[in-house]
Amino acid sequence: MARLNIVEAIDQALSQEMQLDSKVIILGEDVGRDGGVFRVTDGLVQRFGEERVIDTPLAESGIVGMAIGMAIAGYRPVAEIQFAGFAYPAYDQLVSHASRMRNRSRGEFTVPLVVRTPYGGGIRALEHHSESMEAVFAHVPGLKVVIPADPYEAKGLLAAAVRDPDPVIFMEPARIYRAIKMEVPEETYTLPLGKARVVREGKDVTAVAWGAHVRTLRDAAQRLEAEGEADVEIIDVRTLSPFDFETVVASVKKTGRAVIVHEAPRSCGFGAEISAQIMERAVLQLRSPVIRVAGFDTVPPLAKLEDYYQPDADSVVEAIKSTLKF
Amino acid sequence: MARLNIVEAIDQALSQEMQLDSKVIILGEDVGRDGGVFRVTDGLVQRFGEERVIDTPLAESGIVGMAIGMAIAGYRPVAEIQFAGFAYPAYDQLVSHASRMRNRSRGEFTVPLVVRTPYGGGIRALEHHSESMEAVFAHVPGLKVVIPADPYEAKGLLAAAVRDPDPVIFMEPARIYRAIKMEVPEETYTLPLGKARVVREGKDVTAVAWGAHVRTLRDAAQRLEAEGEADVEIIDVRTLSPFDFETVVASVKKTGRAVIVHEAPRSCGFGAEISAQIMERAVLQLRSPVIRVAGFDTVPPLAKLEDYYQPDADSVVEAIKSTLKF
Amino acid sequence: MPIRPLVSYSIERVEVLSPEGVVDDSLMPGLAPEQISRLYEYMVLTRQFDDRMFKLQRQGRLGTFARVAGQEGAHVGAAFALRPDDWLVPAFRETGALILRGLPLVQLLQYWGGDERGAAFPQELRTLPVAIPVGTHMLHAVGIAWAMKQAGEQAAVLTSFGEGATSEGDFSEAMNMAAVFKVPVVFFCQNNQYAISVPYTKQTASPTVAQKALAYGMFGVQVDGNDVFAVYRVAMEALERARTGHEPTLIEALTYRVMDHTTSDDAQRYRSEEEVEPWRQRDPIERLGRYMRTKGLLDDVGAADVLARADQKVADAVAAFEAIVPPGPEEIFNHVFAEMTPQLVEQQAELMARLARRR
Amino acid sequence: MPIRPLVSYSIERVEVLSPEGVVDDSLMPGLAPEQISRLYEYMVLTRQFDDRMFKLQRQGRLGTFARVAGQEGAHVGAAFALRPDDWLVPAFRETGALILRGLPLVQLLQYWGGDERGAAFPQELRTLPVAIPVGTHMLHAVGIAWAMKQAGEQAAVLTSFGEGATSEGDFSEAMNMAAVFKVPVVFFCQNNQYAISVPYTKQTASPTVAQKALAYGMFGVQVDGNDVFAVYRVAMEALERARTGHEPTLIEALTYRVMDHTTSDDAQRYRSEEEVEPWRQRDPIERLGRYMRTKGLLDDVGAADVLARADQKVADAVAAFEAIVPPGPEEIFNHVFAEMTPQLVEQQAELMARLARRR
Ligand SMILES: Cc1ncc(C[n+]2csc(CCOP(=O)(O)OP(=O)(O)O)c2C)c(N)n1
Ligand SMILES: Cc1ncc(C[n+]2csc(CCOP(=O)(O)OP(=O)(O)O)c2C)c(N)n1
Ligand SMILES: [Mg+2]
Ligand SMILES: [Mg+2]
Repeated sequence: MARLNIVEAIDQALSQEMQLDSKVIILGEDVGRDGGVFRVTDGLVQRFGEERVIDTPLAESGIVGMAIGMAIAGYRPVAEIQFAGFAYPAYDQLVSHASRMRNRSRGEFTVPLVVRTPYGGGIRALEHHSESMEAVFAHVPGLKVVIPADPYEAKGLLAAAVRDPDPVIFMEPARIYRAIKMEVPEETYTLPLGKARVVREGKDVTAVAWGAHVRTLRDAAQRLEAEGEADVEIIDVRTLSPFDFETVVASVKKTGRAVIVHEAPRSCGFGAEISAQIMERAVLQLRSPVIRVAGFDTVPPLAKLEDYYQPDADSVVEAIKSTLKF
Repeated sequence: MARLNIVEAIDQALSQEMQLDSKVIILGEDVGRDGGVFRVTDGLVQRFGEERVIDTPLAESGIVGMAIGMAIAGYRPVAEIQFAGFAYPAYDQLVSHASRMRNRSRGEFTVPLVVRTPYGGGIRALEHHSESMEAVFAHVPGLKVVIPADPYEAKGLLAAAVRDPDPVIFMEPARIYRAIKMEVPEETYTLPLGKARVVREGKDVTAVAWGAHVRTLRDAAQRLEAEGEADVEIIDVRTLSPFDFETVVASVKKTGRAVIVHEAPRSCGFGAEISAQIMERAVLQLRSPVIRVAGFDTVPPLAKLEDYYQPDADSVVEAIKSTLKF
Repeated sequence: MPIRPLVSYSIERVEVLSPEGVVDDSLMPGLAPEQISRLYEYMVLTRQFDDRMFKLQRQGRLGTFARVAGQEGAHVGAAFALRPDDWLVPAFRETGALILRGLPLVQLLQYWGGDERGAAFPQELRTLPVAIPVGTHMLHAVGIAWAMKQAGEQAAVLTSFGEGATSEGDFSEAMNMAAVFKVPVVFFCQNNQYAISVPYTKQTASPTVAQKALAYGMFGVQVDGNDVFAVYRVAMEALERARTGHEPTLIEALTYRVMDHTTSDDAQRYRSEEEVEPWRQRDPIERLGRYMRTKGLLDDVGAADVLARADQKVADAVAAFEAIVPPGPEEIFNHVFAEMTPQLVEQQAELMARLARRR
Repeated sequence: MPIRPLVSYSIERVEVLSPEGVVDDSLMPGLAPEQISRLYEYMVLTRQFDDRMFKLQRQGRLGTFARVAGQEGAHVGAAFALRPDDWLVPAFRETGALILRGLPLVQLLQYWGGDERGAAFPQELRTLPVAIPVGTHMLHAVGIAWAMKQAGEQAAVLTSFGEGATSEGDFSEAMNMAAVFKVPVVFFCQNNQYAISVPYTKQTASPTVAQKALAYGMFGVQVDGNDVFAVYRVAMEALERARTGHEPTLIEALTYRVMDHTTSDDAQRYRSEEEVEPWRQRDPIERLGRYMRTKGLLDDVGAADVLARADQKVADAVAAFEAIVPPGPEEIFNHVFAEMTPQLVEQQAELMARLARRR
């Protein structure tokens, strides 16, 4: 076991999956010699050659559309979109084709495709580099949406995504790409898609997040524990679609309280879906209303104002306290 | 006053707005000589000429992108996307530019653009012609999303959209384009964006919908009234973004029950947002959990199976009864 | 030094069979008489099927569909150049090509009748289902071609589309990627001069579709789309260049949509009968028939026989179509993913229970 | 009849000023000595500003940005041909053009420093803010050009972008629409031969960017992008054709990105110093300087003076930049819509209250 960050864990997962299955190939802008702008594909072109690690022209719809064809013809493409903010041109290919080729053809043609993309703010980036639009993928029938929260998850979930027979949007929290290092097994392993993870057990309140904000929850939980204010159960959603409502609902039934955290705009974000599910499945067990701590219904601000936009441990602590005082 | 259907009401609104403001122009595929595939722009090119009613090449991103430029330069383009299922190629222009030019430039440049598009199923159409993806627009900061439910609303809301200083996605329920005829004032009028409408007052349960499913609610309400089962308050959302939570919440506080109906896939649909808002603002007044009657998390089926997919009065009646029995 | 030419191009047009039915022997592709008869039979079958589909649609037994009558020379000619291990990635106006690929007529009826099982084109036919969103599917062809090259297969992909599709950004991205990656794909444009109501001149200011290839460093050529021999020849050559040299090609088959856009359209709203009429005279089936008659490959009896056999096939398909048991509602959920998610399981159970209650 | 040419094209390349500083008089655009000096001054100012921005970035006082050093001949030359009532619709590597349009240096610093107020380009400059999503903004230029034509203005739009942008579908849609609608727009491509790490040959198989115009029935031309006179000449002619004849043009200014892609990039990962070095020799500012010296428009003293004045302007801008009071958090909500929605009012109040509690 080595201590890896998320970038390294994904790089390793890709390398191992390519090693295991010659049908796995990588394509995207700057994924080759450059190793990707975040270095996630570092070393892969050297190891597997330009035939399997393909620098593409600058065309996101083209990348995904071509990858759909590769997948139909038996390959397992892992397409990189350089930032989630540049995935919109590929939205049509994802919604109109990747997600429905199986259904359209009643299983004759399938699209085992992974689209990897860094997402989220907190990296002091230019406009369009801080997008967090997981909800617009999670709403699409036929797409899976997976978001790891740490290097161990990143490796295991990506391996599972690559082996999955259906299209998976794999969103990588750019903000913590290098911020968390942890022991990651050298050998390959998969983590099941569609299963949330209880990161920390607690009895007072259920806190739900994904990606970078699982860490925000940890910070908040530690603080609340230290202050003796609350024992927080943390759930890392891992897979937004299919969403593991069972794990979340079971927790909420136990704690009677829930706080959902995401940095996407509040309105119609994935937090709404979780809240609605709790409403439908556990409202009688609630001791206070489910609260969303979310990004504002604004464009993510540029660097100077960015910190005000992101949910942080402070706002989560406040929200949790308010549910306890309700 | 004449009795108009939705198609005629929109045609009239467009004609009047063009008459009032020479900066209003129309562009899209087949909007000219053909009058649009649904005849919504019938007669406009004859009246206003090819300079103001523009048949474009087949390119949705191009239509919206070009319209953004027109709007920046002082025009008020009303772009038609032939079916909502073909709006995805334009999603990038809408999200990356239309919705944020004002914010980006701190108000120096603005995009008073309307994108009209028929949406929804029930018309026995080909694949991609039954899409109901309002939620993926409602999640985007800086876009307004408006959906009329009858001819009167269609005319008044469209006029308001055309005069609005910001981009509006105006989604027209294709299923009821010609199904409802009603008296529509000849003179121009606007209905406020951002305001829901109480279509029918009732004391037992709040039923919320938009577009074609306001009619579904009426049918259900009538049946429940006839059966003496329930007095249903119906709310027609009209504007999904900005969402008029006040009207909905006030109603739920009164009735203690809510059923939300939409035909978009259930997961992460706009119903989730409404449910979450009720959770946040009125949970204490609830007598039973908020229920969503929605499309399945599947691709809308083709004609043979389509009827099973759409929420109908039967399923709404069942849902309402279940909230009453809770 | 100052102003100097960097690159020069010209775009050619290929014609083999004149409207009167006379071929240019120097260009005539090598087709055995038996092959020519088969071509003719497929074109007639396509025409008769199209006609019958139209009637079924008018009777409410099929949904909206796009007629192909008058364009058989283009898409049947091109598909005739395909081998079984080539792929076809079609749009929605290639009925004849789908028939040639071996797709049962009944399945086409099923599809246009609103039953997804009709789009379950058997994998081994290497023919993707109809693509409704205009311009989007050519990228899939590029990806499939990439895969074939990577796998070392000596085969190619033909992807067909209308001239309207060339205005979509995805067309450009597909062309560019095909040329950059040198994949064995042939872009086959049926330029029928209309995209619903929008005529060619409003679609693009380019005098030809063929020259759009130049933007990508690709080879482009125009062919008379009502001349099945020219189309076949050009497609065959392009496919061969693709299979052996991994050279993509853009073919423009210039034809005309003599029919309404689809069964939902009324072309009289936007074009005159005078414009259409001359194109009716250029009917590709009649043109081929004329040639075959001069060559002794067809006579009145033979023509009637071809027609009768086509009609019989169509009648059989319609009978089979009418016997199909409609899909069950549980089907809605079964093909979203390889395995149903808990949500889908739940929703399926909910629907089935609701239906049971109503019964 | 058979195979006959339909259309023929050739693409030309324009050069006016040789690397040694000698002009072809027959092609030299009409520029008064004073104009040439201004051109030079703007190019030097751009260079010095770019350099200083780089240092500020390295000190953490600016965020990621794209350097333009070495490309001043291209985008400054083109922008010099614009009139005040023309529009500029830029990408992100046109610092010199923005300066020429009258944008205060301090505002550029503010923008790249992560403050939206920096992108509040005053309306009257008719210059849109930087467009980060590659290839998307040319459509806006087409729409603006349409509006100008419709309004009867005798003015044009110049939109600039890199060669990488030509691979995006939106580029193709913009080109096509511009040509179909005959709007006064000039597409100006700075082909610096790299899109981050992707070299030109992996971006497109087309030998030139200029010939991409042929796909749209548009006029295309290549120009030496390090030759400011040639660029100016070609841009001026294209703009004039646009203003008077509503004829769009695609200009390819062939240059080279001698710098890293942005301050986040390390070009050594993907290209060698040997490849870069010859291009450093083709520096557009030095080339212009050579010409000016032979014509007596510049000497050592003058050159030093230009440099000093540029540095002073840059220093003043930096000082002004450092004095800017950061935007307040309430600003996040103020520009989403003309009027704040109830949601935004609520969220703004929530944030301000939270900040007040923490204080
Ligand atoms: C992306 C998209 N936009 C719009 C439509 C609606 N539509 C269907 S066919 C068509 C015209 C297609 O023209 P062309 O590509 O020339 O093909 P043809 O119908 O002439 O065969 C349009 C606009 C669509 N199916 N997809
Ligand atoms: C749609 C989109 N995809 C990807 C990116 C990331 N990106 C920024 S600049 C760039 C390369 C641009 O190359 P080119 O158009 O040649 O312009 P240059 O940087 O060379 O000036 C890329 C891939 C982006 N900004 N937008
Ligand atoms: Mg056509
Ligand atoms: Mg470049």
